[in-house]
Amino acid sequence: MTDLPSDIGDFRQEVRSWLAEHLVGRFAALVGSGGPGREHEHVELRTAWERELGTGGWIGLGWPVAAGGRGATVEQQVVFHEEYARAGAPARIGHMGEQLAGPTIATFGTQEQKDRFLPGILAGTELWCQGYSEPGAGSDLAGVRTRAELREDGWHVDGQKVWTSLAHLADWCFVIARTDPGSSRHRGLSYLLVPMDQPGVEVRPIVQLTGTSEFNEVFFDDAVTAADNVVGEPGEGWRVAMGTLAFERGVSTLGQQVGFAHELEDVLRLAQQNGRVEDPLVADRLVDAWAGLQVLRHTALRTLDNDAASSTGVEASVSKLLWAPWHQRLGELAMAVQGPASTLVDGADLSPLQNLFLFTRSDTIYGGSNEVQRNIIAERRWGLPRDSWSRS
Amino acid sequence: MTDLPSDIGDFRQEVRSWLAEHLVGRFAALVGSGGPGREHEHVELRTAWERELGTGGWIGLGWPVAAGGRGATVEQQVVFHEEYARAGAPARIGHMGEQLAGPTIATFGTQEQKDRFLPGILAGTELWCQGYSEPGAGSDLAGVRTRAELREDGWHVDGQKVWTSLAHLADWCFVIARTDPGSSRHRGLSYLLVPMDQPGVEVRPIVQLTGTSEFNEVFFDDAVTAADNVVGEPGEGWRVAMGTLAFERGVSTLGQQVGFAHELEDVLRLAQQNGRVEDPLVADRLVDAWAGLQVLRHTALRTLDNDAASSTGVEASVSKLLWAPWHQRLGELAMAVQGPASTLVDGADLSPLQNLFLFTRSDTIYGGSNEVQRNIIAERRWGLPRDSWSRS
Amino acid sequence: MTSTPEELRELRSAVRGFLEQHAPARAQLTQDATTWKRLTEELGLTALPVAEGSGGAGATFVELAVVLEETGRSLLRAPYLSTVVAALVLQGADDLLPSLADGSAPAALALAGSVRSSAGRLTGTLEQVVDAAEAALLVVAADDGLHVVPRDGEGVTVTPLTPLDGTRPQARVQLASAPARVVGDAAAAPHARDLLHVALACESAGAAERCIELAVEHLKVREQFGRPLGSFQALRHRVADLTVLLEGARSTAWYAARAAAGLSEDLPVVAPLALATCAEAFRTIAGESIQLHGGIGFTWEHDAHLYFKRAWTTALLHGEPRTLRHLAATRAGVLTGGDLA
Amino acid sequence: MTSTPEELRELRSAVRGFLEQHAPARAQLTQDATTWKRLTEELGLTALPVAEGSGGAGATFVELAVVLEETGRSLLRAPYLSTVVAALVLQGADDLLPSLADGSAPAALALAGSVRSSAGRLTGTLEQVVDAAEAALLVVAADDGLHVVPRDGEGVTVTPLTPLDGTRPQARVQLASAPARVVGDAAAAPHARDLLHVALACESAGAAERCIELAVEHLKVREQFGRPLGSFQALRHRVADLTVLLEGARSTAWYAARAAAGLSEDLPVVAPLALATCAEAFRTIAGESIQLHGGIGFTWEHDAHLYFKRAWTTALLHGEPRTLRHLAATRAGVLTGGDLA
Repeated sequence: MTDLPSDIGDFRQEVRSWLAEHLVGRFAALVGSGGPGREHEHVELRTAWERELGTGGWIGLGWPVAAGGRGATVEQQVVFHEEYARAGAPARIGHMGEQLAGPTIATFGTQEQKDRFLPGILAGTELWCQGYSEPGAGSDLAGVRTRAELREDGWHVDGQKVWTSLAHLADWCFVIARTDPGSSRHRGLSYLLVPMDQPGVEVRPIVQLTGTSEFNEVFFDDAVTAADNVVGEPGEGWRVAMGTLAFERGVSTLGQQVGFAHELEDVLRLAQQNGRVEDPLVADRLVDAWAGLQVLRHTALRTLDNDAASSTGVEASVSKLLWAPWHQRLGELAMAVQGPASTLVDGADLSPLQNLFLFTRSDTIYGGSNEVQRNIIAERRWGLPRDSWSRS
Repeated sequence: MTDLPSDIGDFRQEVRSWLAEHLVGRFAALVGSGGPGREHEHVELRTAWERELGTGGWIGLGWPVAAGGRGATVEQQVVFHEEYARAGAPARIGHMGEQLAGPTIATFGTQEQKDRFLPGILAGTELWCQGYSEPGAGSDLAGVRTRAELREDGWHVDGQKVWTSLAHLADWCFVIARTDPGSSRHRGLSYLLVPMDQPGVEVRPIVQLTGTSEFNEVFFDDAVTAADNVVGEPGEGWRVAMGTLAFERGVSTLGQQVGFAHELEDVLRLAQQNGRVEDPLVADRLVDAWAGLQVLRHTALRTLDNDAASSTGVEASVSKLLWAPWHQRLGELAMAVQGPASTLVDGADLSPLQNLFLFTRSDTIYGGSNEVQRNIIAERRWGLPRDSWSRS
Repeated sequence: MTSTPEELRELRSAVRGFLEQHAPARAQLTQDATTWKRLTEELGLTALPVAEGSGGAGATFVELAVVLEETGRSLLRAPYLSTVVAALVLQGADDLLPSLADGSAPAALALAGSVRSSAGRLTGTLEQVVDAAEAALLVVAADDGLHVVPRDGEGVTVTPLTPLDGTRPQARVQLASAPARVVGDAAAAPHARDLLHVALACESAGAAERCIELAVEHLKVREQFGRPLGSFQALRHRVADLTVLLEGARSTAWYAARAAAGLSEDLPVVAPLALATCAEAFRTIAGESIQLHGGIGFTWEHDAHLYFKRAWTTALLHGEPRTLRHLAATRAGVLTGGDLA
Repeated sequence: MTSTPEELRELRSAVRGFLEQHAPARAQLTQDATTWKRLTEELGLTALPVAEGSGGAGATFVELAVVLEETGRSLLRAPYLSTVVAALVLQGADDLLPSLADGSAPAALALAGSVRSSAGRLTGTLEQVVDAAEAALLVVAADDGLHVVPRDGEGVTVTPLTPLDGTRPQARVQLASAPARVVGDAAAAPHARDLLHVALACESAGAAERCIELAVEHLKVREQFGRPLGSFQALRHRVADLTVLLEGARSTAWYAARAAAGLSEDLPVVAPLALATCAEAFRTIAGESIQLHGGIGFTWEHDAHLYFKRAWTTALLHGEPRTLRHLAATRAGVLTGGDLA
């Protein structure tokens, strides 16, 4: 892995020591847990671990100091993710707050909103979920039909969101809702912060092809949130949401790659154990998987690097189209390495590799499907004629 | 290969004997010659071989007896192509006449046209080329701009065709031209038979990325053909042309696969000779190539078989999308098997494998590009909403 | 029996009509004894490959291929494929055929495992045998040839397992000096495997076609960005590519079925080739079908995952496509010989 | 020298402007001495990697990467890549550097072949050496390390060959007891190869991007079925997929260039990985670019084939992508070790 200049050696040592001291005791059970398709693992303990990270000052590492973060350099963030990975620390349960809600509030929010929400995120005590996708809208964010109306006691929200991960754990949801009834497409939307613990919010798990439920439907039936809980001006939700999506890249990608590397290690170890690595065609696929992971990593580092050639503005879409199919192929490879036994379920639960295999079918669909990402790249990078999808 | 019931054993023996007796002497030089990217090889001798085939009664094998053919069964045609392949007989130079012009005239033509044109095709003495594609139209047949006007002395043709293979050898060209000046798309087109040997026709070779010229541009500058030389009614050219395209499948595909099998054999032989076959990853690609050829063959046989489940009407498009990318990959594999030396040209000409590699880039473009074939399949097989390409 | 194209169409239509009504894919996560009874007794489908003299219809693999495409299409949970392949394998054992023909004694094919034969008794374990718990007869490949063992016989232990593909039961079969009847020599086992592979190829082709149909239905109905999804060219072209994959694969199944029916002599080559091609096409198509469905394709309630799991199970349980393709090529002498044409 | 992003942009812009005007891809089928002269003397590009004390600019591989992307973009026919990699390899040989820096003594890299070294003399044949006929110095990998041999020296025979890629000369180099000067030990040869691979990776990334640009320009202008081709979603999505391939590849080149500049210590792993990734992306993109151009892309007069031939030559001449990827994985201990993260 990267050997960066020695001036951040101290920081690396600091991360390493902290993890060595804290990922022990009851938290030792978390090593290697969580991640896509496995979000149901050790949920309570991972919630506690989030608070532990908060106490240690590791949440919001890259946030500006003014926002309560540590203002760490990109190199330091990279080091943190590397060491976090080396230690086998679990997949984060607070990333929706740290990576999306927090930066959005810090960028577009009022001082009161910052004071109210950022500390909970940084402490790991308040968890967030994302209210974007809808049953009829899918990848078409501008097609949301969830409505919100400002009355005397605050915003009243009605509608349905779908594919909302971790909604059953979240304290808050950032919701895109239509606040101008006569508006269409991406005009007249607002970005609202809605508390989850109220009668007007119902979370129903979606049973996925894995038989488990990572994702949820969230029903807002006259849910209420204070009038102040709109980020940006009412009607400016599209701009704020696009800003949020822009945060969804870069360093967080390196965090995601932690999980990928662990999964690949599991597949490699299995292939070594059962001898399939001796089959040149299997070895070739394993090498491809490893090489693909390096491509993901180098791409993330390049995106983070200021010296890199001018940004093309489609880094997030490129990253998604690199990692989602890669991850799906890794799942397929895991099955091939395991062989015929992979078609059996041992006990009540799917094995981690089976989970990987099945769950990764969603990677290319959620968070902007492959197709939507391709539209974005063709249009923004190359100026190829717009499709109606993005017509306003 | 197929071992069909013994009742056609006599026929197999007949083909085998004829080839053994005739593919000798001066024709022995033709063994393994011709085919895509190599149409410039032994042109004169292959023209003579076409006449030899005609004399032997092998042209129009599957044509109805009424049209002058032998009315052979599909099984017999298959046997002919198999034996033709086994003998290493050269790629045909008369296939535009036998497979396209002939059947079209036999189906849509007048008795006078049949009497005039079919014998020359069957004897191998008159060669044909196809005047469909145009510089501005490409795969969009309905967009042709070549015009023809009926005057007292016949049709006067003006316009430009492109990607016309064997035009410099052909005696006749079947041309799609717009005969109703006010018409658009596929209305107002006519299917004309135009003699090539006249001042109004100029054939200019297109220099391809191979450095050679298989294809031509054909310029019609007040070219003239007799008023009778229109197939079907004037203005019905689209229907006739579509009928012609429908012939472009089936048994002729098996003839094409003859050449493919020879090429694959060359690649396999090279891999055995230089030891690359010992590399499991190369062996895997060789096996894939062989398997792909079997898929092509089984698909062709199934299309020909009357017992096969109901036709889907897109067999020709499916076949094109199977063979063109397969052939392209074979060219790439040929380079990999040859290794670094494949990047050098030995002598004045490209090697057959280099030719294969470079020439197959056109396979996915000409004769209806991959993209056009996909449109056809989506629309005709599945009724997915029409694209503007096929709107009339 | 040589069916006309019209007869084959009628057979297909009858089987499809029955399965659509009584055994849709959705219902295949649970066993249904009634369906098996009607399938065998009313429609007589298990009798198809059995000789007329033994209570069968004397059909060939050409007819069987049509039925198997349809059972694949509905992901039928029943020991149908196992039983009809067993009937072909046991053509010499006249006394066993009537109960295979009338469906009263379904069979399972235990062809992959290490089983020793000694003095008429078999010993060994077969880890993952499809339909074993549902069968009355086990066709077992041992070191000296093919045997038949009654599922409830002495020394036979059948332990049901939990398959990822809930529409296709698997069980572990342990044989401890189990009395067995010889039904074929050493050459019979690979032949049985070839027939099984052709049957699975036909089934996979039928199932794969259904996956595309489901996706196309979705694309026509579902709107996004104000237009039906099917009007987006990128999705239409994907469907076209899947169609090409399907038709190529189906051609290999078609050809292999004809070889299994004795219409050509290259069964040992084309059987593994057909399964390799069809299983690979099926799993690609089933995966793409989920993608074309979007989020709904990822839910338990939608059928897409049933096809996906069947596809991957087929491709992993009976030899990976790549392995089968190499087997076919080896049998054809591709890498060692010279002549292809 | 550590350049700021702004300085790197200016460097790129200057090189691109020069090459677009004086050395467009179209013109690269013939040698042009003037271009080399201006490239080296006016722009000082060969001086970039040479230390300031030896007449150079003391730049790192980070700056070089920018220039190589641009020379790749225009398929520059000149011994530029060979010469600057040689300059890095020969960092210890101070007396040789000034003539490398000013372009008066271009170099060629003869790193793949079987050459024996004995008493200061080299014997052996290097079959396909890029730029050998155009070079003044040959950097030769022999069994005991790296050597420098004057191209016109005793015992050296250089025979120009006809390359498929007419923009990149190749020659056979035969050494018959040719006097040579040692410039590195046994470890120097693989290091030189790593640097060459990084340079080729950067070049390929630049060329691949140009292929997409050409295709996009065509798609915007060319109409079919009454609309610009670029309005067809299937084609737009293809362009997007190629872009993803390009950006992933370019990231590996970017990272490898930084490793070559000493910013990380994993050059032996990332150098072959970067070339594997970039060469593979380049040849895929160059092939698809022909397809996106339609018939015109298949003609000699269009540039598309020049890129296609360069791409395949790169991928075949310096180790196939698959081979290089395995080399990288072996060096990283992927299949034998445990820890990746």
